[in-house]
Amino acid sequence: MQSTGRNRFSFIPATGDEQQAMLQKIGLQFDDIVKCFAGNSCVEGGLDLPDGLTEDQMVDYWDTMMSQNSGPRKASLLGAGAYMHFIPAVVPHLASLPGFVTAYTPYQPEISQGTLQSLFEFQSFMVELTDMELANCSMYDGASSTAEAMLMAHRVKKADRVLVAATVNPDYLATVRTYLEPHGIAVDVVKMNGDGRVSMEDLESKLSVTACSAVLVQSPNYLGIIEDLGAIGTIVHRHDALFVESFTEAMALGLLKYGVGTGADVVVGDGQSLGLSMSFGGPHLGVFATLKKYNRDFPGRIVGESIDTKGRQAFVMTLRAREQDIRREKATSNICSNHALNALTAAVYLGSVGESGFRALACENVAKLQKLVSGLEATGHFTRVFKQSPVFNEAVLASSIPPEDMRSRLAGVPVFPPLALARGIAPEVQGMPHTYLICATEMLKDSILKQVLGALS
Amino acid sequence: MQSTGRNRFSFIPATGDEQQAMLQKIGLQFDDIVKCFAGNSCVEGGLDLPDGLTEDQMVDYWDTMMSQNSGPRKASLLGAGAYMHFIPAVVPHLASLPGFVTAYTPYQPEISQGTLQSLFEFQSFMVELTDMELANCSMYDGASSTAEAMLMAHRVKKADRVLVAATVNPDYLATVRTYLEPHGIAVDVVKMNGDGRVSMEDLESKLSVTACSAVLVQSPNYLGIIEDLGAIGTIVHRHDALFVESFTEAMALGLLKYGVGTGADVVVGDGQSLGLSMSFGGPHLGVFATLKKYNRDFPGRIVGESIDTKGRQAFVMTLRAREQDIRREKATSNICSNHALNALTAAVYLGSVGESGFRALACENVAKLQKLVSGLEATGHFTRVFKQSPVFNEAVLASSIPPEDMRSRLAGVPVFPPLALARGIAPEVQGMPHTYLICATEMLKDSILKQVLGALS
Amino acid sequence: MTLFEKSVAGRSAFSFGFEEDRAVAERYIPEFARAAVKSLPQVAELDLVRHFTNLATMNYSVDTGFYPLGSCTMKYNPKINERMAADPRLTARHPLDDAAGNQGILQMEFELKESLQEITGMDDFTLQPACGAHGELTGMLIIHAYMRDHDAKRTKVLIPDSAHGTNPASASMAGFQVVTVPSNERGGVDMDALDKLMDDTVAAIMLTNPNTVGLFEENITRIAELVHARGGLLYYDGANLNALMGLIRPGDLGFDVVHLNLHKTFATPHGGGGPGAAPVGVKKFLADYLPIPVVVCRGGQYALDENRPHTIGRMSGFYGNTAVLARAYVYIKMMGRDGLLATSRAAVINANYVKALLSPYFPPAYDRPVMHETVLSAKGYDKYGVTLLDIAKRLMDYGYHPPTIYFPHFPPYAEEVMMVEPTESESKETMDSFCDALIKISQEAKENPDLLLSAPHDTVVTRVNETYAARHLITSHRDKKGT
Amino acid sequence: MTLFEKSVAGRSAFSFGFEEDRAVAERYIPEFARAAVKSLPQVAELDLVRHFTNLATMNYSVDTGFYPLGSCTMKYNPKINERMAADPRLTARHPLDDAAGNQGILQMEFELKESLQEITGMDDFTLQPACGAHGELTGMLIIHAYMRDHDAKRTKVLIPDSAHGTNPASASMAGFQVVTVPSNERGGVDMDALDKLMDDTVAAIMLTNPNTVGLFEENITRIAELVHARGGLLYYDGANLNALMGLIRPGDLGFDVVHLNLHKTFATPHGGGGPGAAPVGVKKFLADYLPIPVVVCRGGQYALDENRPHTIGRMSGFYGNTAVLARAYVYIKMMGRDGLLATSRAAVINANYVKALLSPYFPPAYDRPVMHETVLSAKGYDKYGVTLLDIAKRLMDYGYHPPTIYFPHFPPYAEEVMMVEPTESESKETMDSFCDALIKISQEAKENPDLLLSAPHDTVVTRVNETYAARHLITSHRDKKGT
Repeated sequence: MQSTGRNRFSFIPATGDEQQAMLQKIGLQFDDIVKCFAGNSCVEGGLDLPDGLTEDQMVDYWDTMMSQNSGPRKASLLGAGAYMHFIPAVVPHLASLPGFVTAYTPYQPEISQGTLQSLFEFQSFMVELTDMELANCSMYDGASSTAEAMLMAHRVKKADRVLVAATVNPDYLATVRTYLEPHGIAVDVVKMNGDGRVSMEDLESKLSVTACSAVLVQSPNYLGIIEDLGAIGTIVHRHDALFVESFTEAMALGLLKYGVGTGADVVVGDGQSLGLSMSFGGPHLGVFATLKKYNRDFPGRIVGESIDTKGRQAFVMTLRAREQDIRREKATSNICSNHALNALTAAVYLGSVGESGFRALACENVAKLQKLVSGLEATGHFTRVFKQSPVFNEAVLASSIPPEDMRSRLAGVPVFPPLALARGIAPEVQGMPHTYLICATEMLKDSILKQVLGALS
Repeated sequence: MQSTGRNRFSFIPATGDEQQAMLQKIGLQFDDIVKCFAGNSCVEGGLDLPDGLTEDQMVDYWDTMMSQNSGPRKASLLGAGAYMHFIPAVVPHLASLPGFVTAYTPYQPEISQGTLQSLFEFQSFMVELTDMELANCSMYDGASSTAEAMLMAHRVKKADRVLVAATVNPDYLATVRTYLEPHGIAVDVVKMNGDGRVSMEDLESKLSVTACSAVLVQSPNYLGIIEDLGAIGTIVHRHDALFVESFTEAMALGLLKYGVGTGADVVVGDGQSLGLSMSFGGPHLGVFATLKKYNRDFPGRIVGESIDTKGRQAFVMTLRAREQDIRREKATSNICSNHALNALTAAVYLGSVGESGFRALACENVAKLQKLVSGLEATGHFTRVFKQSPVFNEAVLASSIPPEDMRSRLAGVPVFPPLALARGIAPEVQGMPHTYLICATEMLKDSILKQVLGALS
Repeated sequence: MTLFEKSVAGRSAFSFGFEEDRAVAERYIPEFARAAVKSLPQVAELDLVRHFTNLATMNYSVDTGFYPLGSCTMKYNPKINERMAADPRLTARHPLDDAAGNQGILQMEFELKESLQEITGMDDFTLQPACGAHGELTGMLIIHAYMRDHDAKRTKVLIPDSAHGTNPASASMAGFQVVTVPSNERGGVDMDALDKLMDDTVAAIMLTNPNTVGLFEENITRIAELVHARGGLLYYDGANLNALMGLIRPGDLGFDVVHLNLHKTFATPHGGGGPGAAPVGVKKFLADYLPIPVVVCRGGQYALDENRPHTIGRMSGFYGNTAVLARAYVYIKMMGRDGLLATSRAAVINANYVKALLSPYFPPAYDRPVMHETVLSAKGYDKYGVTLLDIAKRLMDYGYHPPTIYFPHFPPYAEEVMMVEPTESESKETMDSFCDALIKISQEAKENPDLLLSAPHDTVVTRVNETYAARHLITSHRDKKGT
Repeated sequence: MTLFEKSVAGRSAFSFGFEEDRAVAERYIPEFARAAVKSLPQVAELDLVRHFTNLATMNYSVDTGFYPLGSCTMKYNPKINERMAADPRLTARHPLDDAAGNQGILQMEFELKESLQEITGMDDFTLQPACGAHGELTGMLIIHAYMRDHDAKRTKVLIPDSAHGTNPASASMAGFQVVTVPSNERGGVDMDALDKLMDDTVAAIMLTNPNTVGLFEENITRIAELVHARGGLLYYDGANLNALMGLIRPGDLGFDVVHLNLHKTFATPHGGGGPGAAPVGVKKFLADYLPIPVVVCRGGQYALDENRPHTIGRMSGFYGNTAVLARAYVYIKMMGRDGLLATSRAAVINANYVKALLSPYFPPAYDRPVMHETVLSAKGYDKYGVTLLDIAKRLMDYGYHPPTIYFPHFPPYAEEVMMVEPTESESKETMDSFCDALIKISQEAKENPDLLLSAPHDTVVTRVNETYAARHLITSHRDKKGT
């Protein structure tokens, strides 16, 4: 069983001679070792895979493949859970330092202070932005951390029923259903009002039927609309459920109220907007923040400040007794690896834009959307649905332009076209049968906006 | 004089309050400090420059500007001193580590061992590849290090005349002239033979007239042809001049003889091919290697191995007494900063491709050129000039295709078109009035070669 | 000092071409705007750069040293993978854009799926799970959904006592009741116990193979037959696949569901704890249950198939960690058929070599050849007053990351064992030096135990007080300020 | 251990899709092929990565700490500059390709040239010189050529004794005889001496302003008048331009030639000793002498002009360090008019602040406000048996790079002076901590001088033996092997 792979020598230092020497020390031939385990079950004739490519061949292959994607985009009218924002050069520079990228989970704090401190700082940023008391050091993404929040609520409240606002991102709702289904927890949907926000009446009435562990509301919701979290929180707490606030657009944390002030028990969401590229949907960043009273219940890892034997400041993973490697099937979650490097990236991003920059960005996103909406309405082909409801950087517009046309008209403009909503999500506006969820961020510079409006006039 | 520049806050940490506090400690206002020096000569109305761009604006501006360049090229038929080779990903990764990039010249060895050791390793690579005894830790580029070699020869030999082969890259020759002119050193050109190599007869005869400090020969020469360095060296030494061997294509070091075995006193050249991008001509890498007997005469810096107070291996700049900061106008050169980061890059590159890889690359370059030349000759529009002379990865071809046609025919092929040579550099071949210096490297994959030949058939 | 403590009001590391437009919030978001977030740090760009650059140097990492972490497979992360994954044609793509605009990415994902199928012998794959535990949950949910449709009384999952903690946690999270199967005296599954436990309430058994002591499950064929014969399914935890590529395929051994840790076997970086990626493979009869969407190829066009009525649903917002998948894809393409085999071969030789060097000082529990990792005991050192933890901490002074310690938890490994996995990436010299260090430490334990008890000495901090952290529970800057 | 010593035959960190084709050499290069280079190191990719990653961490760098290096201007190197300069639309361009295909790069160079003209008040610029000394040589060659054409007897160049060593070396390399001008008691040029020396054999005077003690040349207007009146030219060494941007322009002061160190004032990284870039600016009457090619814009098209009959020729193979120029270009574009002024303002305030803090312990030679750097004396410490070198080495233990020491060389600075330049990049806290460290060391000098004499203690190596290096002269692996 002699290997001849061309690349083995790049990634495998041992030469044939060295392997012989090692086998001699071991006192066995390799085939003998394998036979001990595998008997005769070795893969017949080897794997049916092509020969390895050398690096230069790989670059060519990759280049040919990736050139099948459409060209570069300077802005995106498409949001719905993934957002195109500007990423300062310093962010990927620092987040790609080998000391961060190639490190392991910081189980050994003496040689992992870099990761530990940066995660502590990430937690600090999340506590400030969500206005909660305790943030873990990341989950996978917004949808799965939302699902974990519902599971946590169930652990705390035990009631086999949860409510989810109809205005929650449908993929988040689907993920919640997947996570809750095997536990027999019923997921009831709270209706949407005519203004594109969750119905308080339906919420009140559904909460009154039987006990619920949690109520999940998203803001800005799937339609881009800001929900009245404070008012909802009051209702939820009256019925002794946990209030789970979710977000898909972390940029909104700079401008909107979440957390303690709106009665949240958990704030969860996706942190991709904080310096991470969209990367076709992943890896993103799950944010999970809660109250200290749930510090035995929340999922995921958390870093705490401590001291070393010389009394110096030192960071270490803490509250570990909740976790799978200690509690096994009784753990608060099975989560092990999280998205530490992305949490670090978010910390660098927030450190970079800073207090005033983050606020200014949030405002700019609001302003850019308003500019886009006015511009589109002025073409006569668009009209805003849910006109009275406040929005952040996404809004629903009805349009006379069908999706195929939308795509072809925008073909020459370097933007991702907006999301065409399925029938029924938003009410039809007379004469404009198509509805779109349209997003604008700070990337939509005036020059591109002009091109967009030109193409859609 | 209050500044309001938008970007000052990113790169200048001091806030207005802090500057006030500092000025208070100093005991002066800023304008008072300025008046001390500048009197009233401050720039009236400020500089006539635009307002600063923010990073996102800068990216847009840059992108618009750079899109004015023509599209990406996968290979280059253009060489003549800059060569397109494959750069393994590990090379820029390591060479861009902040510890290397943002470090200063290693005057303080205790905190500069990274730079010092990598330069020592670069010197070691150069000694091996040039087959010389002593290599400095880099010069600017091939042309200027060649010029410095001629100046060194003049310091050693004192004769106010040097010979340069007509086959040397004309830009190198021009640089040599620039450097030697103020010293009144005559630069005589040794004729080219009909085979595209320097004429031994003319060399012998010119050496016999009056004393010369140096003879400069390049191999592969400007026409891509390998000169018989050994035979030339014998002649040069008979006339007591220093023999300076130069190269533009460092890849040739893997396959051709240089250095002690061919009688060289100095081997100089450009190391761009060793893992550096062409970057529109700079920064490249000047290589300078010589014999130990010239260790008081050579220009540039050199790192030596030493020990620290505990007897541990440590590296330090040595032979410093030759340098400008100590000897001032009597220094061997004015060189101060060199191209240390590019020397490091070359060391990483050579460490990456390794002994067998570097040799294989050199062979592949030879083979690729031969394949290209045969292919072009087969079209009937090209014929090799200097057919009998051995070449490395460049050759002169006569062609019936004029330069404008050449460019337009190759417009759809992702290669840089070859260099059209000026009339007179190579003899005209009947019926084919145009001559080209054509290059092929390992980047000219068969698929691209096919496109090239298709376009030129 | 944290970044928050370095803040000075008025500084900024970044400027945009606009300032905060206060009127915006007042005009468009009259009642929902929060007050300014006054407590974010304000630092200049250089301060930010120094802060994180210095933090990075405080980490041990693969690029600076050897991680002999059993079960974690800390192999080299090729730099070309990073270059490819940073391609803006991937990073700047929106996941909801038309499939027509994403053919390159989808092709990459489809080819990756096909490669993983071939490597594991499975019939179909989802690339969606974000890391190993997420993969386990996905796999167990698939089994849960399948059993719901076919044999709803099967509500238990059998898990060996040697398993990683995520196995029972994932099974539990997927709604199963966990039943532990003891190991036998050779480190494998106790067949008698299995025979007793495997009844018609058991949905599946979760196995890691080679198991967490680096031993191949000798009775795997018998286990598969027994579990299948009694109506159960076999789940394969791919944590240790690094030992098997080109040698054995879990699919051929009878496993019905597998998850793979791309950040272990397929060389994607760990990032200090993620992001990883853990595709889940299934046999054909389970393919309908895979989470949506699934990458498919129809008539030469790649697409994301969401129309799968039996699907367990979605495991996350989009389609998985594409940028991580890309790295693994490049790795597999570059290794090829022979390279993957050479990898497992080298991983196995290296582990047995380390075992051979260290056995005289740290005896293995079973004297059998191991696969890609070896479990060694430090039990005898208690007589010098030192524990395995002390030995592990002392290794840091020699420049090494400690091996995995105090795991697995089951007898005879319950105490004082370390699990060493060199991986194929490490050279003989590195392994020799590492073993030398451990042997020296074993001497130090006898001659100067205090050196171990107070270790590490040469690190940026000495041993960190975990009790202090738990008692004070300072987990954010806000806690520090006490506000 | 060097990479050469880590070599193991048969290893490789990279593979190409071809092997060495021995027949090639035999067929095409029968007699010129060398034997294989058997002594290059052979290492696996991980070995290579660890080797250089660990070397990188052994360096002090701007990204990890403060460099108070007088005259070197070690300011922050913005990361956006690196991103732009790595654009393949720049890095992958061949210099000899048609100008039509390089309009973007040429536009960048042209705009950079225009900005530098405005910042310095000069009329034209070459971007070709590769670093400061190369710029000086270029400038002096221009003056040499001009004088050859206009007044050939002028063969001398006046240089103050305070000048950086490159000045005389460059003048000498350009064929001039160097005459030193002494400084006066206020740190400026001694006007009487100048008056005596400035005769009709003098081609030019080279000045650094602010000079190398951080002082503005008070008599600059008088110097310019005197030199010009007697037929000489003024050369401006731009090493210290960081103090002047938006405040004073060398062109307005009467300088005829200037060179700028882009790696100082314009924030391009030093790279451990280059590559830098040093454009040279001239007044109109010297523009014809600039080296070829010169970037020009004609009818909206950018081009490289080579047709300049009076040119001094070429200074290098191509057109200069384009990728370095790109970084400086981005920096200037982002700073803009107000940002550049703010930069010099902050640089000057910072230097005077450090001077104010340190003066009680390390007195400045002249008690005048300084510009961007300050020269301080450590003369008094010899009574404790410590030298400035010891103080400088001890600073390393506090985490700082030492300032420039034992420079400049002229009285009253001839001995025991350090030159501190904080630059505008450093925060007040950093300067405060640095000064605290120096003050503590000044205490240590009195109380525990041995601590300084044996410093540094906390570095990867202690003081390095320079004599040993010079005596053994091991400058390559080949020397080590003794072959």
